[in-house]
Amino acid sequence: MLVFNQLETYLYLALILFAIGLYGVLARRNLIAVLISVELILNAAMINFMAFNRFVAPHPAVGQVIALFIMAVAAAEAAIGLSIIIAVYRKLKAINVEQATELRG
Amino acid sequence: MTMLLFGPELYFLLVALVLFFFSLRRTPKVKADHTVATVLALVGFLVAVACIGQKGELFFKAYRVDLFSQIFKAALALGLFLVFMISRNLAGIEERLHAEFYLFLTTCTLGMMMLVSSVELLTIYVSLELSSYSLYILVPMRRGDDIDVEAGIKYLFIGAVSSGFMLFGLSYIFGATHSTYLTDIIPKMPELLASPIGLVGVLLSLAGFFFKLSVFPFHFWAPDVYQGGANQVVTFIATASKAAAVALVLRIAALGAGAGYDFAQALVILSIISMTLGNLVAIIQKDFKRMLAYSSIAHAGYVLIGILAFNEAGYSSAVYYALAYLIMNFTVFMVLNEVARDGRDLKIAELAGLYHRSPLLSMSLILGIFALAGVPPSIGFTGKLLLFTSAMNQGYFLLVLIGAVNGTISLYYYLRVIYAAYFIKGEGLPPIQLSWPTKMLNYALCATILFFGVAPDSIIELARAAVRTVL
Amino acid sequence: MGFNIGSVDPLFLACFAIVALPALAFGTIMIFTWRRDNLSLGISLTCSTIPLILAWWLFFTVKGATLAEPIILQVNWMVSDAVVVPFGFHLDPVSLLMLVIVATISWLIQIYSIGYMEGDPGFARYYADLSLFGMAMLSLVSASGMVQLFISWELVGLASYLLIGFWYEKFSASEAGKKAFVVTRFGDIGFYMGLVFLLYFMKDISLFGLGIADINNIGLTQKLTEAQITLCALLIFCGVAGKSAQFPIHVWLPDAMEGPTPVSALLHSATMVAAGVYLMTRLFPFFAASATAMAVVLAISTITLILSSTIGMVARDIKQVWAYSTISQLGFMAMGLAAAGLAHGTLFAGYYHLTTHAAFKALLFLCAGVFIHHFGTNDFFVMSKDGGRKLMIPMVTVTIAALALAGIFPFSGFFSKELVLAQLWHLDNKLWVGLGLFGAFLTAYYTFRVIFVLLFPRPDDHPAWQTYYVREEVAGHGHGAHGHEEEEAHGSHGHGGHGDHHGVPWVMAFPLIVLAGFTLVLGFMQTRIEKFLLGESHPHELNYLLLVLAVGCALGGIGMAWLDWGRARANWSGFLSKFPMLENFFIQKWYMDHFWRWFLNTVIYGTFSRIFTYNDRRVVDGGVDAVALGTIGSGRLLSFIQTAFLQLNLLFMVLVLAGVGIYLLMGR
Amino acid sequence: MTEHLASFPYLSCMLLSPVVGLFILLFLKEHQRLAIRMVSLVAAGISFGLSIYTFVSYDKALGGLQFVEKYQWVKAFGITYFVGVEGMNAPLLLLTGIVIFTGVLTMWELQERVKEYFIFQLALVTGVFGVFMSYDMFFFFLFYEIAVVPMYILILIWGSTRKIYAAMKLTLYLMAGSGLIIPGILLLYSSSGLFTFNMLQLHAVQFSPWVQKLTFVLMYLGFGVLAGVWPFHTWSPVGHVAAPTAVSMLHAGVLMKLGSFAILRVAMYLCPQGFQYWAQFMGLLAATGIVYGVFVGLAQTDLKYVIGYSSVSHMGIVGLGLATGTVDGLNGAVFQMFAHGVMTALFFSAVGYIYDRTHTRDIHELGGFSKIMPVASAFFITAALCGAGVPGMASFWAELLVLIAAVKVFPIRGLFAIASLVIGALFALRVVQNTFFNEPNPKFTHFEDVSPFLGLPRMILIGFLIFFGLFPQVMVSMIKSSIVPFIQGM
Repeated sequence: MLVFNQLETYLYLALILFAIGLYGVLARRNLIAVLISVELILNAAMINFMAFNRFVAPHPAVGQVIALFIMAVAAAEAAIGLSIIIAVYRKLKAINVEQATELRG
Repeated sequence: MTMLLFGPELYFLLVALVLFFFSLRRTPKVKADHTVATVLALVGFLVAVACIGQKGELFFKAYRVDLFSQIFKAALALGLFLVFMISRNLAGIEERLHAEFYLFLTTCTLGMMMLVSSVELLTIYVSLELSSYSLYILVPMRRGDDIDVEAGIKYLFIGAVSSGFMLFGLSYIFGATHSTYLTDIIPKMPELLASPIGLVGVLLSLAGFFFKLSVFPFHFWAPDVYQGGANQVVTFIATASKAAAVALVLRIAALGAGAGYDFAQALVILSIISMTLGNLVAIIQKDFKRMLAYSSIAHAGYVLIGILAFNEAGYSSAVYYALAYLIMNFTVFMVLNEVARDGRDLKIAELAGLYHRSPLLSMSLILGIFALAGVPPSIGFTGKLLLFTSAMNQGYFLLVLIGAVNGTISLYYYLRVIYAAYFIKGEGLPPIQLSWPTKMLNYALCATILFFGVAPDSIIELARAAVRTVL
Repeated sequence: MGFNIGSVDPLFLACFAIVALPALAFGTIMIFTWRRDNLSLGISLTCSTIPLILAWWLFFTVKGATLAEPIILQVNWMVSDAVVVPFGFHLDPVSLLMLVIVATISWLIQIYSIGYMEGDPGFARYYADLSLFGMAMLSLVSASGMVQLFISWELVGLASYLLIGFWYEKFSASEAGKKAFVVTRFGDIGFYMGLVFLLYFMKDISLFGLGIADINNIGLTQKLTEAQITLCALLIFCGVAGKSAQFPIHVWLPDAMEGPTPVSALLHSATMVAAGVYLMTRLFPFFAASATAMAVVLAISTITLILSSTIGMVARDIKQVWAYSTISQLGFMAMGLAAAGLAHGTLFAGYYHLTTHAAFKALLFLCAGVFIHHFGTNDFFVMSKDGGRKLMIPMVTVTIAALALAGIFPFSGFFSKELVLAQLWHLDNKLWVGLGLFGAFLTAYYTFRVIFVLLFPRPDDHPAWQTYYVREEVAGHGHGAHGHEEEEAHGSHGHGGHGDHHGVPWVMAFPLIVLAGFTLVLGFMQTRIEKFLLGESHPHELNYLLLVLAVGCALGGIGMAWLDWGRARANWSGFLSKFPMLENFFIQKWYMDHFWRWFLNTVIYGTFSRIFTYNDRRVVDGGVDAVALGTIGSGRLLSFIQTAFLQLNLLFMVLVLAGVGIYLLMGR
Repeated sequence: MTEHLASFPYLSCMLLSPVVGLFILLFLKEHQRLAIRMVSLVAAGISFGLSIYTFVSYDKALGGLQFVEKYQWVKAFGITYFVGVEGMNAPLLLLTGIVIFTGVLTMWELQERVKEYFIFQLALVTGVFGVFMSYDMFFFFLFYEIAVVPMYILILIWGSTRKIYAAMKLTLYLMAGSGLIIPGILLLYSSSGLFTFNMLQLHAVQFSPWVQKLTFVLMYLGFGVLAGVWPFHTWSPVGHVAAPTAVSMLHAGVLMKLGSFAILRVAMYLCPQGFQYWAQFMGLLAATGIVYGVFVGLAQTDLKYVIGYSSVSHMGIVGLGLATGTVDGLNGAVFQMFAHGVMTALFFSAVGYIYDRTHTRDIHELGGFSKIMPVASAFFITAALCGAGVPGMASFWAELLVLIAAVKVFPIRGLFAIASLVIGALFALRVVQNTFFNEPNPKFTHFEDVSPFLGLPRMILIGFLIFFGLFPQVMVSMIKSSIVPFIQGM
């Protein structure tokens, strides 16, 4: 049980999550998938905050508050992202990244 | 009573509400919206100027109101007002969306105003996102072909990823320093940077700020967004949001103040690459806005030079340059908007015959371009020289040398603009009629560019006073 | 140079007036009166008469000015740190005499030109140029410092440029003008370098601004080493050679005959070309200080003498003949001076020859001018056919002058030549005197070739004309044709002379008579002049052998000329036709012109200019353009970073960030 | 250096009268040709008059800086508005006055975009005056760039042959130069530790040798581009050819002097050791330029190209004079700046007159002009003779001084320089002969000669050339009065 009671575990967890998110962002061609991967990155950050708050931070609430804020912001981001993706779909009839390759140089 | 410190923000919140109600109307009243929005923005500018002297702290010290922040707030309000002024014919955006255009610009301004005052990580994050999201929405609003959504999507994702990085970084900083207040963090900087985790944290969190400033390698959005976005929106991004970004980076760069040689070197390299890359690529651009995008990347590099000095002179010159950049860049964009009445993308060649179509505009263009190119007697020249001076005082000889050479390179594409405007004959193009406010605006801008270029003392003193509060 | 007139002594004022008045005339005519012929003429004449009077006045009144202690009046013209340039006058017998000569002859020429140039479109400009020349020459003669002398020297060159190219519509004229200016400039640069070297060698130049006296002192007091003096002397001699048309840069003088004949008489025989020799006289002690230099000068002048007299033997343009004889006589003077320098003699011989030569050579040219003006041709064969000898005054005077030139007693040339030959005789190496005598022989020959042809015209069916027309092809590209062009150039009046064969206007006749008078008198003035120049005259013992030899050569030359050209059965072929190759060589003027033409076209234009131009276009400028193109290209290259593909951009961003991170982590 | 404050702001008036004229022009209408010309003429005239006044009433005996005006400008960065006159820059101010005044007269016949033309020209002149009179490096550089940049538009709109290429090349080249100058200036500024741009105060500082060497070479190259130092000269012939007459006058006449003056005023004055270190190099480039210019000019067929390359050669003489670092050399250099300025202005105005009529500058096409327009050709010939170094003209004295000084310091290069004078003569006479002598080209015989009014500016120029040719002492003593302390300070 000790494993769950130390900071490093959570940091590694967050790091892994971050890595997964990053991989998703770079690898997935589907815009929604990319959006989700971004959310993963945010979640990784959230875990960090919680972990630090739990183990090292003097003030108990800070991390949680931040986490809540991040959730809200992430939700807003998701909303905006989806709306834009829909717009993309309307115009390009696809939600693939390859579709959006007009602007270059 | 303390809420008065929050005056400008409150005011713009109010404006946002009003505009929100406008946006609910079934049948859009374009002219009315524009007039009201402009007037409100003007008033907002006045309010911000009125509050310039305020000092104080709000929200448990998470929010600091000082000269620095107030100056930038005034600048931002000014930027908003100017953008509204040139939004008279918003051909780039459908009528029914005009109200929302004003609304989101206002919210964006609000966000940035909060940004320049916030001294606490979470506050910074939230206000940053507030400003960014409004822009994310504004970019794809453009009417017409598909590039706008493409630009929007790229903007969104690059922005989202870098803000994700920033957040992740901030989490490490929080972990390493156990605090979210810059005031607590800054003293701990040295040992923070000594620890790998802190270093990674700072680095990652810089991503978010550099993204705003479009410093290499976070510049990828700029060209596409500039080209894809509606002209007025891009104008706002290119002026107000850049100023805010500079303010933000100034606040944060204080973090780097304690940093060691390597950290500064890293920044030096980034700044050199930014300006060189921006200038070189701008040379081959055909689209006017895209060219300006690359020039903005280069200018981000210049501003970084000032920030690198990590001292009062450097910061004050950076502030001076940010304000100057707002003015001169806006001048150019205003001309662009006037020439591209129908809201299309303007090729540089399409400036042809501008001299015959409207001498006044061509004069403004020439001044704006020369200011961007750093040719005297203009704010651009003075600002650049001050930046170089402060950097040289810190012994960055090579940096200054490269910066100066870059100035020459940049002149090439700036001169191409003037060449198009003054020399190519525009066959049969009608003269451009200007409304009297626009004329006034032209004169005002030219006067500003020249006057503060020759007599910069007042601005500089102001900037020094401001940065003293930051350091 | 602020000084108030009151404080200056009258002598200075007089000299200043001599120099300033012609300058004044030049300025006035050029700026104001260049459209008004007679007014300009008046101004110019006034401004040359007053200097004439003043010059004579000085000549008789100035006492106590000797070669050793000249009178030097000068003010500072320009004072920089180490370079000090005085403006002033160096009065000693040499300069006083030369002042008189120059003033007189140029005055006579101005008179003569009234008739000669009458009705020419550029009349006023002509007189302006003459005044400019007068000013320059007078200040050259009386200059107190080398820099001032050099300036006047250049101005003289300028004036001759303007006057030679006076009929500038004529290509050959403007070409000749250019040639004269550039070739003399070529020598002048040597002169310039010589001066600069002098300054360079004596470190304490701040002491003096290259005064004439100072330089001569260098010669006497061994301030510099022998080698240094030699170098400077030779460089300065380049200038002398340029002005006095010494080998190998004599080529400009024959072409200079493109100018109006009075000009040829004034500049290119009597005064300007003599300036070179004058300079040698001026700096005689300095030159004499270096035996080596003197030897070189002697050699060069001898070559010049022979070369030009041989060419003179085959030329058929009367002005050409006199031009080459001028060159040869200049060579002769230089020989005299050089020999004197080597044998520690005095400058008298050469200078005396200069004086006499000035008179009779001007006379020769003015007579030629009368003929040309009258018959509208330069070819003296044609002249004789048209009845040249019917013009009494010129015919008589030209004969007198010719006798003088040939060195026949009692004409002035005889005495001066004797002296020069005597100087040469004193040398250990008798080769020089031999060559001198040979030169005398040739001189007599070609001079009397002209005279006899003029005196004894042939009927048109005479066999002589065959050889004449045969020669036409060979000498075709000589200067046979110029006379006609000159006619066309100042068209209207020339042919007016035809019909009546006695009409020589008095303005043209008067100078002839005056000069003829000088030619006769000057010879007997020898001792007076020597006394005036050197302070004392040592009656040098008559060297009978030399005397006989000299007269013999002269008479031999005349006799030869009689056989070839004079006697009734002479077929005008000349003894040279026995050696066709040699003759052709002379007709081609020893190929000197060809050489210089080749040098200019191939070396200057063809090589240096081409190479430099190519380098400028391709290498230097090309390099600049290459940099610009490179910049643009790199921009195009870098623009590929901005791919249209979102995730590639993100990847790039992440990688850079990672890179920076690693750099920082490693850095610690 | 002693400073004597001005009783009346002469220099500021000299500087501001073009600016004021410029602003008046802004509010005139394009079609009010006469008014526009008069305004610019008056503006130029005032500056001209003041420049003469300062030249005449400068007290040589007193020496030092006179007519000084000094105002605190930017406290934070130690920038002061600091202008003054000494023997070194008085001639150049005079030169600028002459050239701008005659330049306005020369462009009197301009028909196209008159208003703008004079606006830009006045702007340019302001810059030139500013550079010559400022003693604060910030303003020095500010004015320097003001003087350089309007060229782009002036050439682009009113220029002729290959103007697009030429304008871009010229501007970029010169700006690249200033790209080197900025670091140089700032290096001095920062390493002085005084936080002042005031040259006199910086002069008092003993900079470390490497700073001096580095700064000097940066500034020498940077300013050298404008001074047409070989091998950075290629912009100048192209630019002169493309530029309209008065601009060529200003540019070859005055702007190139900015470069050499700046080398003297800033680089040599502030980094004497750096100068000592690079002097040989300077001398080498200068001598090469002298020889090179004449040879290349010999092969040109376009009148303006010929003049352009002669400028390269003559500016080489200036450079050589500077490189000697002796009083004579510097006197000669400054004198040559003045003489060459007037001479080239005369050249270009004469050529411009002919070109405006015939629309060709090819010396083979032209010919016999001294018959068609004697006065115009007289002007050109005078300039050509002056260029060939004929005595009696100002430039002869300058060359004399420089060459004598040069031979003393570097004999071989000096000799090459002297030898090139022959080619110089050949080169001038070749042009004169082809253009003005021989048979007139029938195409051009109908053109009328220079009218007295248009002749006036040329006469003024010739007048100055000959005046200083006859009375060099006036100029030399003036220059000397500041060169001597300058050398002692080095």
